[in-house]
Amino acid sequence: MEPIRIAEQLQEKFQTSILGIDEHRGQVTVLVDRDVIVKIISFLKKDQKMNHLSCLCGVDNKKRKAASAYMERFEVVYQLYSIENRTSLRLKAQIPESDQTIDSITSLWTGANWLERETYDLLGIVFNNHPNLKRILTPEDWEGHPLRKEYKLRGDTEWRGLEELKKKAVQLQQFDFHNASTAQGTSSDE
Amino acid sequence: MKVQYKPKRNLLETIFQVEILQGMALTLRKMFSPPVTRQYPDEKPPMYPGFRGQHALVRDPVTNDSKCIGCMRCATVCPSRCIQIRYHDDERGKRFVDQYAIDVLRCVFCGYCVEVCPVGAVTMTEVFEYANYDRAAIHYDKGALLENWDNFIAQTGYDETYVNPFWRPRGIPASLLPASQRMNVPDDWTIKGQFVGTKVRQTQESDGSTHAEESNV
Amino acid sequence: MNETTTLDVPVSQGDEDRYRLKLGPQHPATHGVLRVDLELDGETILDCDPQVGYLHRGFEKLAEHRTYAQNLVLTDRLDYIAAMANNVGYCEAVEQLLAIEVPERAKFLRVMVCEMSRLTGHLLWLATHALDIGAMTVFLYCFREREVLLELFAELCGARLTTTYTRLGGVRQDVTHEIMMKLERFVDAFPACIEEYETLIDTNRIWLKRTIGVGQISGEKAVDLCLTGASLRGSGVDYDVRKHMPYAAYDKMDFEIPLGETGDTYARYRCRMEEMGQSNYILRQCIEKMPPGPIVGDDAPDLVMPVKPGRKVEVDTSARNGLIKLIDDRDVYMEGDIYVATEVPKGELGFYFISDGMGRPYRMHIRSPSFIHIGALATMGKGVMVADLIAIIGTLDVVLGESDR
Amino acid sequence: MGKINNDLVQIEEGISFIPGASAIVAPLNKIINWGRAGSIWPATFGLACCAIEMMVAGAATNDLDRFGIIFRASPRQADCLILAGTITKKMAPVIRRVYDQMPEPRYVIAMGSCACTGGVFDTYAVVQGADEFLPVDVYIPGCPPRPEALLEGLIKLQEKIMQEQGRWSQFA
Amino acid sequence: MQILIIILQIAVLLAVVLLHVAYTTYFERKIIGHMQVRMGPMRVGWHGLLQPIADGIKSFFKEDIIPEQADKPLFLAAPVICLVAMLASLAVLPFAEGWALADINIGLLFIFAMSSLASYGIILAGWASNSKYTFLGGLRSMAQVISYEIPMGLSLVGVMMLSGSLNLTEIVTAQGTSIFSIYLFPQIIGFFVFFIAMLAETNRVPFDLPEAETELVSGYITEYSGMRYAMFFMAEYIGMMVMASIGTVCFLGGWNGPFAIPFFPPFWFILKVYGFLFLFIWIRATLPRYRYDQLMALGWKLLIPLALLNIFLTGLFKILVH
Repeated sequence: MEPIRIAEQLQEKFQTSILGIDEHRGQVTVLVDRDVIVKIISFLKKDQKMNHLSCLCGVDNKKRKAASAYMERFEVVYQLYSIENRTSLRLKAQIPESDQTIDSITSLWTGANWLERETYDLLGIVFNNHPNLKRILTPEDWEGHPLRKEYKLRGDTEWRGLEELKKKAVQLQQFDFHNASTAQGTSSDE
Repeated sequence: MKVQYKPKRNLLETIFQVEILQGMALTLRKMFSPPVTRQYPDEKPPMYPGFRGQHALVRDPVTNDSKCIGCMRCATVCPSRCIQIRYHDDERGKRFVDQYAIDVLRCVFCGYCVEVCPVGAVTMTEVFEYANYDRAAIHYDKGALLENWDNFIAQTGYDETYVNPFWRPRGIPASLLPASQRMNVPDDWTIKGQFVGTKVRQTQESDGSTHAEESNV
Repeated sequence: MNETTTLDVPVSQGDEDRYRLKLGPQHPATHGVLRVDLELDGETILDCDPQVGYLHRGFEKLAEHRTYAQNLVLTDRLDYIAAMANNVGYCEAVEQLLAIEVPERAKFLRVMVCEMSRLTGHLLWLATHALDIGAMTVFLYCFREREVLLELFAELCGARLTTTYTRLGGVRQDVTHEIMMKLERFVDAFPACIEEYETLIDTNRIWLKRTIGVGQISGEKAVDLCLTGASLRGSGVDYDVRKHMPYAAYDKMDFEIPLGETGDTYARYRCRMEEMGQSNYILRQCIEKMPPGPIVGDDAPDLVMPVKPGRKVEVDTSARNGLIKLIDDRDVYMEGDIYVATEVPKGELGFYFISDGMGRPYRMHIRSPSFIHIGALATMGKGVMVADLIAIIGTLDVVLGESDR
Repeated sequence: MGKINNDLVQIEEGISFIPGASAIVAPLNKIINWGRAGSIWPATFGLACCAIEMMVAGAATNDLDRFGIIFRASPRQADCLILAGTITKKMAPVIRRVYDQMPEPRYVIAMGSCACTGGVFDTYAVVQGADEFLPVDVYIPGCPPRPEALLEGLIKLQEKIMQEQGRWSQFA
Repeated sequence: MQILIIILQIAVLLAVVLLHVAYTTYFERKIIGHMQVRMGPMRVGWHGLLQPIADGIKSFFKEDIIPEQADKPLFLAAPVICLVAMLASLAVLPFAEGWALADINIGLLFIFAMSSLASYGIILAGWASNSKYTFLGGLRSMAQVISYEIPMGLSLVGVMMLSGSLNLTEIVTAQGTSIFSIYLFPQIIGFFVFFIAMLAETNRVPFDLPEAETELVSGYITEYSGMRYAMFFMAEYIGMMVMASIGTVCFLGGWNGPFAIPFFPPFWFILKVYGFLFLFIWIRATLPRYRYDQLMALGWKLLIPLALLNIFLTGLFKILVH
């Protein structure tokens, strides 16, 4: 079935929960309400055989020029693909800044577990009912969510672990074996 | 296409460990075949023109200085922002480059700077042996970069006609190139001399006609 | 097909026999900097918790601060074993986003380098996988062939690993006659090399014992874990992006997708070995079918200047690079988003772009197969032995640079 | 020493070898340095892209074994730490711990742009240069360096070891 | 005077064996290198001939780290136990007629005892280092050595039955009546079992689980550095030589050869041991590694029944002949 047909079918079935349908370069995007995201995706998975979750990621819309009326601070993008029918569909769920939560789809795909953890780590979007929502890419005591637009490229504050490490490195210098010629300054160690 | 699964082995092969003996025969055979090792410090690896190695500024034989015009294209395109250029314009609008420094330890050797240079001033040489004990020694300023060029020319025996494939990529019709990049290049760099698939060539020859794009050039 | 994913190993109750082992990040079998927290009872793994992020370099954040052309350089460092495939994947995505035409010859060249890098990737996989299981000679033999391909890359584009070969709208360098002659020689010799590896391990009883039935997953489970690439095809699911959504010149190539049945380590091993043969066959077709013509399209964008939409750029040939010729009425960087997948040696590499009309991607998300494969390790690693876990890490073919980004 | 020098096989300056007796005549310092330079065992420690080139350097074409270099999996038996790849902040404490586990004398080679300065990854997650927390002996530029460049760096390290004086204890 | 001569003999034997150990490592690297189409050591000395000496010097002057959490006395004792046990078993080996340091009646049993003792060193090393990798390595080693002692002992029972002695010299002399004056052909099953058990006893590929590099880092020697590591290393190689010597003595006819070599009687013995060592190295270059439970299964389910079958057949043979 054509992706656009599927989108129309979705609109018939879920009516108000579908906020809009968009087509760009042949790829169909459906804007959906975040409250019914699990229902919609399980419908797609069961009835439309969209059994492959290609991609799941979050977007911070803070600095984006508004292209759509339904632009909230964050959005989560699901890229689904049907291996049998060879069709793909993109879903987008908007998440307001005031309540940064969305339901987890780990019940549908075990593989979504890590993708959601990554989104939480980098953007701070909380997934409800997630079995193990911890930081994954950054250290556990990291501050801030790097992919948010207000986060600077070089980081806002230095990670505590690295500062401790630098202190430790200075302390541990006393245990090094010294090279006599280095002490005289003939070699350029460090 | 289904892949072949577990190979069958009969009892005799199992008892006499045939597949293990085959493997051992292979390793024994290899023991007496010549090794493929290149004895590095004595034997250098083959280098090809256009290898992205140590940076250099081309020394212009006329002015004995670099060709750089200070257009800042290389500094702009550099993904790791490792090129620093200082220049001043005189009252007539002519631009003088005072300093051209590359922090080589930050460089990612993508070759973009060489590629975008409109005058062929900066290049990457085939030299790759410049490890150092000192981090500051691998931060090249303009003098060091010019020196790198001299060393490179002296080492490899290229002369002024040296063409870097990054300045003048192969397979581009000369008509698309700006005047400064229409250098003299070997035949197989041009679109006429390019490699064409063996079957395609056969059909072309049997048709007796040259390809349309070729005749355009 | 076996439905269970874990082996049925009797586990003693009570905590006194259990202990925790942190495998990695500095461990010879973790292919870089993967850490796996294990809970062990003797040698049996009760709980397996992979930890990644030790190579997290802020890729996606950095991409938002660089132009499209500069981000191409970053993709080399993504899956550094097969950088060419990443280059191609990135360029295919950006070209679709910006609607840039690619000439025919460039498409063939892309297929060629893609398959060469698939060979390098699979050879490295075989080398490390065999080394993990203890066959050290296969490692050396694989690297012998891999070296030939890397030297060909060096001759083609000037670097062995981080190639930066493709450009938006084409590729950077044309092949020379010498490169194609060398490649042809390689293509002729390579089937014999595959036979050599197979002599050492393919029927070896120890290899069979270590791989058959290890890390077995059914097709449904593999789809549930979002696996792609040979890890999925080993379980019999026919999904290859090259066939499903052909990019570059793959629709003009004749090749088959090897499928396993049992979904164990041996099936995945066979799949990849067959894939090497198919890649070799595609390379031969590239040598035969390479069409003449330019390698860069007429409307390829400039490397340097990110051009804002609507702004017309004059074609000033004296100061501008010859590759650049912008068509005046085309708005260069449109708004919108796109997801484009390509098949890299590890699986499905997807790029999700959002462009907001600037010269930089507003958001670049990379769907990296390795990341998802390591996530599957948590499921596959339960109930097996430590030695099997090593084999499973090997068979999933992960590379941490791609996983952590 | 002058008289018997005729029978000796000169290996390097200051070190001689008595044929047939498998004995070596040399000043102690020289001979220790020679031994150390002749068998640098790096820890198997790959971080990122450069690790692949490091593996290539160990493989058949370049063969690090020619220099007496074999990779040891355990840092306790290693003499040299080759930092091959990007050092992220999460990884830095681990690297330091591996370094601390190595017995003296130990050496560090920073291979590639990322390990030397952070390279292109000037981001929140990457340490800008290994020398922020480790004493680096040799810097090898390149991204990644050719395997031969790694060999050249190791030869540079050997030269450095040969010039050392009495690196025997922490009180020297 | 007698004691002085014995001490001198011991010293000569140790020097020769340790030099052999050093150069076995060199030849191992060379042979494996060439099998892997590379070269092996080339640059330290002519064709890398001084490589083991450089390794030794470096190890000797390396810092000796004792982990803080380790059980210090045991940690220090473990490599010594390992090395001494292996060296002690050299005493009973007959290199030629009358060339054994101690030609005792229970030579074979003594060697078994000593090689089991060496495994104590491994277990202690694994325990005392207080690290999980070493502990796992120690455990694996313990299980492996215990399970493979049995098939090994059983495989040699056939030899004992044929020769009617445990004395190594007598075993060699007894072989003079056999086919080609070696026990290889009448004891072919025994040899097969012995060979596999020998690989397992010395922790060589495909049974190198205790120090499996890709699984347990370096197994039980993970925490050892410098000279203590070198001691384990030496013990391992001496173990290889001892096992090769037993194989030579029991199955290949010891010092007997097609023709006698004047002035140097151990010539054939040494040649056969070299052959065994080459086989060790050759197998290391070819085969992958077993899994731990498969190794156990192989030992208990295949080798022990085979060894028992061998004993039965040998007994049958003896009854039929006499």
